[in-house]
Amino acid sequence: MPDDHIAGLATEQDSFGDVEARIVAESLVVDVDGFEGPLDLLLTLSRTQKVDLRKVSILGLAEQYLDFVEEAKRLRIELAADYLVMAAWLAFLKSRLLLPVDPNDEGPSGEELAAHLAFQLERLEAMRRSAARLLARDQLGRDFFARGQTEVVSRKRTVTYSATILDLMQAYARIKTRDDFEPLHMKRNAVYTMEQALERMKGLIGHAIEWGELSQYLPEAWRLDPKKRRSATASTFAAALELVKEGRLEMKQTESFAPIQLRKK
Amino acid sequence: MSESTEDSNIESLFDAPPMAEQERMIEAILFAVREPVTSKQIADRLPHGCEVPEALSYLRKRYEGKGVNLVKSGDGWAFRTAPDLGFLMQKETVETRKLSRAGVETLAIIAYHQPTTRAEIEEIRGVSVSRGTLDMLLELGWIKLGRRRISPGRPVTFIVTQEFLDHFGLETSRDLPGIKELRAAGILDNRPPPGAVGEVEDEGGEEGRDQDDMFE
Amino acid sequence: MSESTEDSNIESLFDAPPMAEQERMIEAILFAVREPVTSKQIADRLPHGCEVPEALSYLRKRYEGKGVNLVKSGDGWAFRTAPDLGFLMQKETVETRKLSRAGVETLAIIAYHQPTTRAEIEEIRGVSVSRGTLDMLLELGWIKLGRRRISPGRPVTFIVTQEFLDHFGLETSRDLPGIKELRAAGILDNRPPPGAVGEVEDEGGEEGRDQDDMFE
Repeated sequence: MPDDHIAGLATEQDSFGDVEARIVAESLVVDVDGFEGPLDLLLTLSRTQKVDLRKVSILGLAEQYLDFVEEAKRLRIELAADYLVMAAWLAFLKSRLLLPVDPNDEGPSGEELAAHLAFQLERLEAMRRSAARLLARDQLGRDFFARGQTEVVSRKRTVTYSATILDLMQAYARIKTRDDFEPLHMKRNAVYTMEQALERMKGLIGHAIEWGELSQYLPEAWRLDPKKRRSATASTFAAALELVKEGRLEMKQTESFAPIQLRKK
Repeated sequence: MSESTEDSNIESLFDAPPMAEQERMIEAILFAVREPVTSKQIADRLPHGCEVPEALSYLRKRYEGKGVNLVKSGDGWAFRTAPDLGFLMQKETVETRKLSRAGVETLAIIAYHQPTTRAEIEEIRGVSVSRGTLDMLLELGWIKLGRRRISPGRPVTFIVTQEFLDHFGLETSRDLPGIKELRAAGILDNRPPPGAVGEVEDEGGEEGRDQDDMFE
Repeated sequence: MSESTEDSNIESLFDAPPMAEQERMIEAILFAVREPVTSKQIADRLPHGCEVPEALSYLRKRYEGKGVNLVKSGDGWAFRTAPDLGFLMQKETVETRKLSRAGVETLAIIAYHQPTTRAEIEEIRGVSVSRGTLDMLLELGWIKLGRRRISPGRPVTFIVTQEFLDHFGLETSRDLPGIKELRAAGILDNRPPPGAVGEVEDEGGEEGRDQDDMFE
């Protein structure tokens, strides 16, 4: 019986007869197309009981659903997480319905849970029927019509500007999320480039006859804000290395994490 | 314009035109436009002192059973062709893209449960509202934002529009097919799942307590 | 098929509907079609055997002296509002233009952040706001001046108006959904540029049922 349901999921799985087809079928990862979520699947299963939705056996339904999930597992059909969550919940419901009531138990009874599920199914069904009835109504532009010609009587022209609530919300969202999609790049205004540092250092090293700390060479405006300070320190250090390479500067550090010192060579 | 019109304008400040004339005026106003016009909008255009509701009811009666009818949708009034004559207008039919099942169901849920939140729509359908569904319904002008729900998280609600009523030829949303029966049967009750005391919509708490903390 | 139905089918091929019905049909056609319609075009749409000229003359008589008249223009027939009521239609010629992007964005920021100053709008948009944009929104009646901000310089603030709320179908500006809600409802168009990662992860599962899902 569960095979019927599975077969309903994916047409590729019609021929379970020969082994090859079965292997192919089993290696397929099928999502549960055609069903709009676990509740929809439950509603479909409940129709197989061929009773009024109000008289549907929730216990029976839970079993049908669990069989379905078992069968899907056996066929290695990958079920979306919400189907598995529903399965776990139905297994719990089933145990609540079958086991004697524990008087110390605080949670809702199995019957209450079952009644709510029945209500949800009935409501979904009712909404489906209502949607169909709504669409079956006469519709503007299909069954009845508005005036084809609207009249321009007066020459007086007013200009109005149109914008919809959707335009408004999308515009706002666009502004507020603009930053989310910027490719990763640094905010330029917080970056002190090595070129800048090199330029500055070249002007300063002429006076660096004594050993002096690297931090003294940071530009005034880049000393307070930690972000700026970090950037300026890094580029000044890199610039200093560059000048050492060129033989114009000496650097030393007495021990790890001690201040870096430099002077003119 | 000529003097005579000015005179009659001045007169109209004091005396409303006779009922038959009011009826004619409303007829002309409603005929000239496609969209439903509210009684208030009509009254704003008519001379002072007109009895718009009364004139409308005469007009409606006059068009009863004719090829064109005066219909009410929401607050608005509009002339529409009689639905039984739709077959004559096939050339005028606008091909609208068919709404998907998700779209139609979402629309129905909003219409029957309004004002309703996205969480409630999801609870009823048992799946999350997919991207583009509400978007499309908003774009069609069939739904709009209602008041925020006064519950934790103050979630946004959705309601149907006058355009929706106009499109489906409904006078009010109380005229939705079967809504009385559904209400009587308790289907439209907001029944929280048992044991879910104090549990809130999933938008809850995250957002929107105040305009200020609504961002980010 | 039973004989009786066949009979009636055959009959209807030969018998035109009663005159009152023909009148109704023509009424509906003339109402719904965009341009004036000739008698021949009318006859082509009606069942075989209709007496179009006769029905038209009845219809014309019915509308005589009413707010709307049946008139002949060129070869075609059309409904026109009575010439003496033209003054009622003055507000009808409205040209609609789309609000510019700057306009929409500025309006959105005011709606979400009101009361807000020009400097704040500029900070959020990241570009300067031209005088013209604010002027236009003021002229449209969608924004107005709020209280001055109690801060250095006492800058002017802007807030949205009742007209704005009416136009956008909102009860209060607090009903506008926040960014998270927009995103959750799928209204927020946040397709990242190619190559960008993260951020959209949370919508991942739904992505597949995108927009397409709305239509069959």
